Amino acid sequence: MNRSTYIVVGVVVVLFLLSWILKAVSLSGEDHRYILHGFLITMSAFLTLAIFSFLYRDNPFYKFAEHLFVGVSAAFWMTQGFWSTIVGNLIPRLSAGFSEFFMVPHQPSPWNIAYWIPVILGILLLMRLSAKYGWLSRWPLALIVGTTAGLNFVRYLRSDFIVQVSSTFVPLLGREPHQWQGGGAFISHLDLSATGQLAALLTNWIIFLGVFCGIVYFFFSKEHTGVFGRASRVGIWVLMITFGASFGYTVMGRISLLVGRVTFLFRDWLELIS
Amino acid sequence: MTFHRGRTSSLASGFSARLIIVIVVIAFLAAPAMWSRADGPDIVLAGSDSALVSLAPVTSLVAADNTYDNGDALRLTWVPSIDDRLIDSKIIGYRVYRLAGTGEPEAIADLPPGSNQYLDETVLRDSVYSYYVSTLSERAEFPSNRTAVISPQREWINLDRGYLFLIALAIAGAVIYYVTVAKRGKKLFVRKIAGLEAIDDAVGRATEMGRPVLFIPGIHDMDDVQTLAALTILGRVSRTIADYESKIFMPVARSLVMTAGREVIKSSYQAAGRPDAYSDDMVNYITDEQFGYVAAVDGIMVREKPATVFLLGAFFAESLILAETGNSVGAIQIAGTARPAQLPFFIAACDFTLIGEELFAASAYLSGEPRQLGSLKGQDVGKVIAMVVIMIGVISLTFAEAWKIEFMQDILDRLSVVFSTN
Amino acid sequence: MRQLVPLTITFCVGTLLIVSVFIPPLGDLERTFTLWFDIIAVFAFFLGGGNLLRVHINKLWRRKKDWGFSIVTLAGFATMLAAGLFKIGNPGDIATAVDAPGSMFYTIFDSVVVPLGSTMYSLLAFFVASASYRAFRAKNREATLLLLAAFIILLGRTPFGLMLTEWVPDSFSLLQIPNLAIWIMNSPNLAGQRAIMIGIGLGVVSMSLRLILGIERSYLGGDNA
Amino acid sequence: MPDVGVMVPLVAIFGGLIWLLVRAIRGREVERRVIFIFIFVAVATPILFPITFQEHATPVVKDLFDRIENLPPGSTILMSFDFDPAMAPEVQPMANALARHSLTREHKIVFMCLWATGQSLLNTTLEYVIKPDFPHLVDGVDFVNVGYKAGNEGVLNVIVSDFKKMFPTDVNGVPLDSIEIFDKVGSCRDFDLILTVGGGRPGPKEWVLFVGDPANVPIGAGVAAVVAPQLYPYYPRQVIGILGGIKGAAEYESELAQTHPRFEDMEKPGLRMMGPQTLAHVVIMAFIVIGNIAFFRGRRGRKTE
Repeated sequence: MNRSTYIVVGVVVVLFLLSWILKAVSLSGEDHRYILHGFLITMSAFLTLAIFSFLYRDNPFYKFAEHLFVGVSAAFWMTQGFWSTIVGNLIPRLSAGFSEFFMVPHQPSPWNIAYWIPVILGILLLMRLSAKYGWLSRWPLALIVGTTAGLNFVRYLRSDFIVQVSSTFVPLLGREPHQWQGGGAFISHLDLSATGQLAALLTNWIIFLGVFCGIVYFFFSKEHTGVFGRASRVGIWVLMITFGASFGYTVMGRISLLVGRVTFLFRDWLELIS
Repeated sequence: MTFHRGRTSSLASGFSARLIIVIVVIAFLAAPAMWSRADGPDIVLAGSDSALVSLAPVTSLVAADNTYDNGDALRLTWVPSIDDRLIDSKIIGYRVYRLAGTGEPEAIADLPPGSNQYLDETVLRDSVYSYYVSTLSERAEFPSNRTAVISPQREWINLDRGYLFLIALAIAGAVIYYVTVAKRGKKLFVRKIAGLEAIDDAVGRATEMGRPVLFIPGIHDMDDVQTLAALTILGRVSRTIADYESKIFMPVARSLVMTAGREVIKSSYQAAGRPDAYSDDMVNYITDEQFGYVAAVDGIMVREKPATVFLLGAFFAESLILAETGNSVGAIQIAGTARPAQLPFFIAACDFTLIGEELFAASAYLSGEPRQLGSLKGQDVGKVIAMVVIMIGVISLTFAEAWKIEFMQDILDRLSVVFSTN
Repeated sequence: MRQLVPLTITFCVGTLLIVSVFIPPLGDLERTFTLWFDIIAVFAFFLGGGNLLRVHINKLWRRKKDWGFSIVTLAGFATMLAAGLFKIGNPGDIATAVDAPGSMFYTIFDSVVVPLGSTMYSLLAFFVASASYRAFRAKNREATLLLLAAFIILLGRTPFGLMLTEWVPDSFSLLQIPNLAIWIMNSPNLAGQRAIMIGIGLGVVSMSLRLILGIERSYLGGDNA
Repeated sequence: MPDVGVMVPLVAIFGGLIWLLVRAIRGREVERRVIFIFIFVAVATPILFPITFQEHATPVVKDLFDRIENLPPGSTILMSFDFDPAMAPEVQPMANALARHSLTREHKIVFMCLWATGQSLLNTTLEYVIKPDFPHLVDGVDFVNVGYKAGNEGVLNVIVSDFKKMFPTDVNGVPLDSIEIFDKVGSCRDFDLILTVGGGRPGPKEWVLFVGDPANVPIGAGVAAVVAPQLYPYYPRQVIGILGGIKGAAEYESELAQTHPRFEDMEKPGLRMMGPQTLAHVVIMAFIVIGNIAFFRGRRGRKTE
């Protein structure tokens, strides 16, 4: 750290204190814990600015915010895991005494003995710390890999394969209520509404051909040449339109996030707008 | 026709109406003979002068075992009361009563008008039950006949999922078939996947530049199959890194992934004959918090300036934050995820992107081992199945809709049954 | 032995869970194994948390670069852990939720984790801009399609989209940019998403099989270990 | 003074963009930090000094507007608030604009909610929009608030045939039978229009399936942007118009202010929130154009070297 860094840090600390005092004064009318709340709002604001400063480049303020974030949030999730899984799910099944201590309802059942298995496997996992018995930690990992593979096999087969295949059955020549109303009406109703015959048909054709060629693109065991290569080419085009469209569609949501943070700074902290 | 699963919806509106129903129920239970006098002062709504109207009870009430369960549900079906109409209906709903063995009737659910079935999931195997359903008006109940007694049965095999089983068997069979074919030594062709071809170069680049390789396995835990895919790729990548004597750094968002990641890298270093070069510091747990993890990884990227960044696994909103920061430090980035919503961002900001299925195929492809390549060929059989089914489905639906051809409609119906999920 | 036991465990558990889908009495296994997973994951917290402490204490002890910031991490970690485990400042007794409003745990979460998290999240607004500047260039046919689709959708979300195409008669309203944007989302976008998902479904099935059958064992150190 | 506050950043943004464009024509790339500054200014300026862009109503919004505009005065409209505080920033502006429009056309409104959380948001609209804007209107005569009833789709199933069965009184405990509006309203079928504002379940889709279709009542919907695409297939037969996301709200507010000059100065949160969005979108699109120009100029430069 050189001298200018010290000066910058000093100025920021002074600004922080100033903001705290001003905020507390401004809150003192309506809030009896104005000193604490003034501090909390000032801190939230400075942490927000610290993160934004990363856009310029890495700096001590960002490092501070980052390190604080990591420490606090790691403890946050560990505590949540302790209260919800250990106290909420494990203890009621294994121990009446502890259940009473933590004031959770005990759930006796002859099958509860099975819940010692994850406990034992959990302890085996901790064997990782031992040089000699470290290999034992592979057993719980093997159980987890088996669980994930087994559960996802059917889950994805259903939701990503069967459902998507069957929802691609589309009529290519129209259906009720898109009855044939003559050539003029067919061409001129090019709109989004359900009456737009040509648009509806176009949609169905694109869904059918797009899915078909998209699948062709993913083929591994066939060289993408000839007709097959052309279909795969169309598949890539469809994927590219998909990616471009989804990207563009997301922008609005992302801007809203920034609007939210800037509004916090201008309204809750600086009180520039109401 | 709505189907309700054990959910009680409050139908009686306001306290007074509810009170009336309670009184009516008591009156009904106590003395059925009181019916004719049921419009006595006790149960007439203040300010209302209409007399009690009689409503038809539900008919054809049948209780049956819910099929293909562990014997813990019974299914009731009935024909709604003939007074249950869309407009000007006097019916405010139906109430289901259950009698366990020879016990007292117990109200177990209130259903809205128009209901014609109910699934009771609060029964025990080997107990006997009977039911009746009351038609509710504002002020009275009109019970149906009781069902015959029934007890829930346990089934050992879910025949409803027969087609699911067949589809699973077809695809799994194809995979296993090609695995064995490949094992016997038949050469199988697999096309080039650009992102994977680039891995060796990317790792080599890191070695030349003397900078580390950063491996991000997504932010989900080991219960996400994408994380497993990332770890299998890590197995191949870290082997290359060990051979090239590059450095790898892997910050993770889950403790379990840290443990597994260390196991993978350690084994790869052992396999490469350099067990002493491995250190636990290669893999570090940061925090479970999505954006806390992102903040830390962004910091690592700008401070360590990795030459190569792998972003493989389950990614959410952070995909673009990580990829843009990685890009700003000039790293070669190879990304892959099976989350369609995040693929656009990887496509935009990374040098190579493994799209969906390619992520799962990557490890097999990299191994170059015949059995693994065989499984990729098996997957393609699944694709052929999908294409053929889509083709038949589209053609039959098109013909059935456009020219009302019965035979095509039959094909479509059959196909829809096979490709339905339950 | 060191590979055989884990491979056997994976095989048995994986097969059992696939079969349980078709056998109603085993229907509860999914929930049980998910819970087992959660419990093992909590044990892993000891390793993760221990590692976090080790790394930062080490950094502090050896006075490595940026060691000062490790104090911040350690202090934040210790404070939050104490606040959560002892439910400091929680209203009511031990049975109240750990994140009940008014508790120290909740206050820290609300004024540290929430603003930091949402600001980190909001950086995306900047990164979508820099990524679109760099990536949406008409380098070849594929990139041009990517660019066009994104541009039409972006234009459709501003008033200028309609302004530019208001002259299009209503019977061809699909060609007005806001409607065209919706149509792209509903048609080609849907087709692409579906093709990707069908591929993913097959990829997961095949990879699960490779793991269960022990063909894929690179996560155990490859085939030569 | 806000005019200067608006002008300076706007001139800075567009001047800067033109300068970057000129640089791009010479084949120079833009540094990413410059892009970041543009985005920040484009988002922050309209928050500090509200900038609104004239929105033109797309047909799907215009249809709903015209329906409310053209109903004979005194028509009865049912309006349901089916959302929670998280969704409110996006959909409450629509609810406010629709309520204002209906009341200024002298329609009678019956307010209700299918979400428990909708009740307090409904009160916000009554308290901060209707009371100040329409001080002469009387609760119970010109509009009625019947509040929330539990039961989700079950509620819809009942009110489609008998409204008073589900809602015997309004929130103040006044029996609906004694309220004039309900003299001619027995079921949902008797409303001239149903407006549903929401985005979750139950929401617009359930209104269409459980009420609009069986009772054949026209339905207009205001929905969060993420669910809007799912509603389009119902338009225009089952749903006569859709306001999708903040943009839909902004278009409606714009249309309302144009047709009814008394609303020119009203709060227009939809239009105001579109300010940062529009500017940011324009900036991003400008950078895409600049990027392409720089790319082609740069490539040509390399070729000639």
